[in-house]
Amino acid sequence: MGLREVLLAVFAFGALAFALAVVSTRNTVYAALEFVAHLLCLAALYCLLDAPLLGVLQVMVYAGAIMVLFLFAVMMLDIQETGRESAFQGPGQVAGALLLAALLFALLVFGADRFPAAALAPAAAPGAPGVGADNVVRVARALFERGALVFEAVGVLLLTAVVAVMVMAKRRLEN
Amino acid sequence: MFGVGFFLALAFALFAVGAFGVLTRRDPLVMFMCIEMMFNSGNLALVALSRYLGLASGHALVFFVVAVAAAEVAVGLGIIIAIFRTEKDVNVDHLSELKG
Amino acid sequence: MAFTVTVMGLLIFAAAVAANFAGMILTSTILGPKRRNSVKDQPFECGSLPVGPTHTRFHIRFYLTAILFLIFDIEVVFLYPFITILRPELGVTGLWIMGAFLAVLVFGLAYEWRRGGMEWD
Amino acid sequence: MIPAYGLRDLAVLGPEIACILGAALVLGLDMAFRSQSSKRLVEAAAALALGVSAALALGRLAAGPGSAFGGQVLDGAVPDVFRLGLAATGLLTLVLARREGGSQGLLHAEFYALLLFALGAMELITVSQDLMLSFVALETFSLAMYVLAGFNKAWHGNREAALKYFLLGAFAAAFFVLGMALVFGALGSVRLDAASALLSGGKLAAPREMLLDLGLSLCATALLFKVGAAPFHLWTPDVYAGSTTPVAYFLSAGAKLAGFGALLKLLGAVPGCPAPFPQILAVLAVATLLAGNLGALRQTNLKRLLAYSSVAHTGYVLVGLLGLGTAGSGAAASVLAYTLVYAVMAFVAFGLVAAAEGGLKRPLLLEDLQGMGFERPYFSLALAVAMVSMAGLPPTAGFIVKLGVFKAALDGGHTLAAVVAILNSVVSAAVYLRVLVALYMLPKSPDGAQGGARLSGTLGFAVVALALALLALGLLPGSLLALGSL
Repeated sequence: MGLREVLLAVFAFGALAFALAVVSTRNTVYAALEFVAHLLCLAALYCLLDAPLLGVLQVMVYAGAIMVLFLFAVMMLDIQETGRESAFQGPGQVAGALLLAALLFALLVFGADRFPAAALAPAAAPGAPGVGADNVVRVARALFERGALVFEAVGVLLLTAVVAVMVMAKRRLEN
Repeated sequence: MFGVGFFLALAFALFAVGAFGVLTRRDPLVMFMCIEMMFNSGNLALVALSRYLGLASGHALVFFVVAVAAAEVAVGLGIIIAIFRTEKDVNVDHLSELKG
Repeated sequence: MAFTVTVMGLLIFAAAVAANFAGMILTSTILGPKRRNSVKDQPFECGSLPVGPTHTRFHIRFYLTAILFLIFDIEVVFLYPFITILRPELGVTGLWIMGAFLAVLVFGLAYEWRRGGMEWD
Repeated sequence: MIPAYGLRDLAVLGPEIACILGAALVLGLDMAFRSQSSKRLVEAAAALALGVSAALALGRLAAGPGSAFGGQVLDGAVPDVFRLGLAATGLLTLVLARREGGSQGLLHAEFYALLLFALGAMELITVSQDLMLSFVALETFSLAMYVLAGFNKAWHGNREAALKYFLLGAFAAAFFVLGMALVFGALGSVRLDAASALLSGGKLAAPREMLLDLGLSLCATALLFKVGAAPFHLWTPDVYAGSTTPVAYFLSAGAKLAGFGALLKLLGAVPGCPAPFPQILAVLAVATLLAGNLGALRQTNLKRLLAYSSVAHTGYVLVGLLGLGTAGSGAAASVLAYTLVYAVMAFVAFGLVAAAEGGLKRPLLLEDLQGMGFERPYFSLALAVAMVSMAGLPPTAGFIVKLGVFKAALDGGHTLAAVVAILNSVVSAAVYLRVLVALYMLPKSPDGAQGGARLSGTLGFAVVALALALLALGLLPGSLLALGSL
């Protein structure tokens, strides 16, 4: 087992462990911080999986900006009130959800189980550079040469989000 | 050991954990974090499959998904905050006026 | 092997940071005098008395600013891969693509500005 | 190198671009003239954009199928009729919103802009061949709809509805992301045309095909949420009851058109659906029918009744979807016809609710309708036509389209689902009969609504015209049947 495998194991374990921590922690602030740790583990995994650009993206956008918004939201709400005695639904619903989640996991694993290595031949020719080589340029090509239309659609989505946020925030001006 | 199957299984596990969280938690902020966790499991699957297939186009998909998730977070937290500012309580179970 | 070399620097750095961090805390606990009294147990805030609850609620204007930051954060993230292939491959068409995207976002900025999303009061 | 996209590509997306530019125009007008007088201007601009969008969709229909942006977008007769229907639904929503008067307050421009953004994205998803593009479109109209659902400031309950709707919607969107990842794993791209080419050629190894099926099913799950199929229907009654009437109409009709347009694209890419999928769909369809019709039976609040009825109608359309993949079943046409006719029926029903609840401080109840039958004959007749059509009885358009979906399911070999759907029709007749009984047979309730229920202006004209259209289409179903030849 080389260094890469050790790191993969550590971060994969970390991602799963912090995910479980988010789900089980009562306090919202702690949950948010554990979620940040989860995201950082994922960023490390991306780097180890030859996607350095996505690792940076994950830190910049997810851990950096999205989680800041989450923490703002936590700070704007009364955290003493939330997450005390009623952090979870009743035991019946928890058991049901556990069953559902296990079923979902089993279904997905069962569905994907048959397909590993032998059947799913890599699309790239053998010996071709992996996704890590020249990663930024290759991602940029996929983004702007074939994905130009989606890119513009994302622009419209962001504009919609700005208008939507203004509606939610400015409502109080009228009252 | 760390083939594409491992990462797919990890992604599915994270997806299931997130789904469990959405169904059991009451705090909308934590529920929303769990939803983001499910989004991220899709991204992880995309990255692992891209590496396996040797196609960087999967990375471009992750770019778009992250941008979409950012927009969704902005609006979603806006909704949660707007409710809080009038209700002073964001426990989904107290939102019972509409039940039935 | 190449991978180990690439990551080794990062690992050594991380180990050094951790050692430094642990060392500073450890030395101050070992060497520092420990005399507890009621004044010392109070939270310290640069000489001023702490007033009010620790969890003060933020105003929503912070949130509006943060949203703007998020939107333009996304934009910057897209700009970086864009410039790497602008000159050799995308050319003028690429400028049109990015121009349209930026026009949409700047329109959003203008809208938020005009609607008072950036007023501090 | 960037492929050479040109005006020809943009022309295929003309209806969408008209909506987006219209939204920008609305916001721009609002920024330029911030005053009460700009209100009419904004309304006119939104109507203009939707009119242009409808005209362009009609032009695309006449021009025949066209592929654009390297095959990411492919229109054809069915998507073009969906786009036309969406633009028309948008115009009808404007008519309803006009009736509501200044309930959008200072935010009227944002209301119209979000409506136009949503419609543009909805039209886009019906022509998209690229799952990533579909996902962005899906999220755009979802975000707009979450906020529209919370647009009613008079009654704070609707914000809770917006929160519920949002959390469940985001939950469903996560399924789409994972599904997309699996499709990418199977194909190396997320293009539906690539999927159908590989599947029909039989060139895909069985395990990869399984991965592809799993991925497409997850994507379909997310879309089923959007159309309010069971078990994702839980949000509908609360959200409809909490929203303003125009928004409730838009959520029910618009989301159905867009969701089923996208589902037709998605499932159309899978020739001869793999074994478990149609069975699962059949179970969902039956569950949706039962949930909708049994739920509607208990309701006294008219908007909640219409919400459950909307769920039930989703069930009927799903039954029609079962025939997909069987040649000659006309499944796609039956789905198209049903959703279009539903949009008309729902407009008549919601329009009359809007007319009746004018000035009412509480939700409109069934007992408010009591004794209205002979007092307000036109109002009651129009409502009666809508109810008969929703129950699927002749001589209305609802009857014709219901026959279409039953036939599609029977031809597809889903006899059991078709039989359950027909039995459900009988149950649903009881639901709508309650409304008719209240209108014509029960005496006026002492604390019923007073003075409302006047049909006047644009809304009155549109409601009466469309109610007549429902009758006309039921008696002369030629144009509905013509959809089958598209």
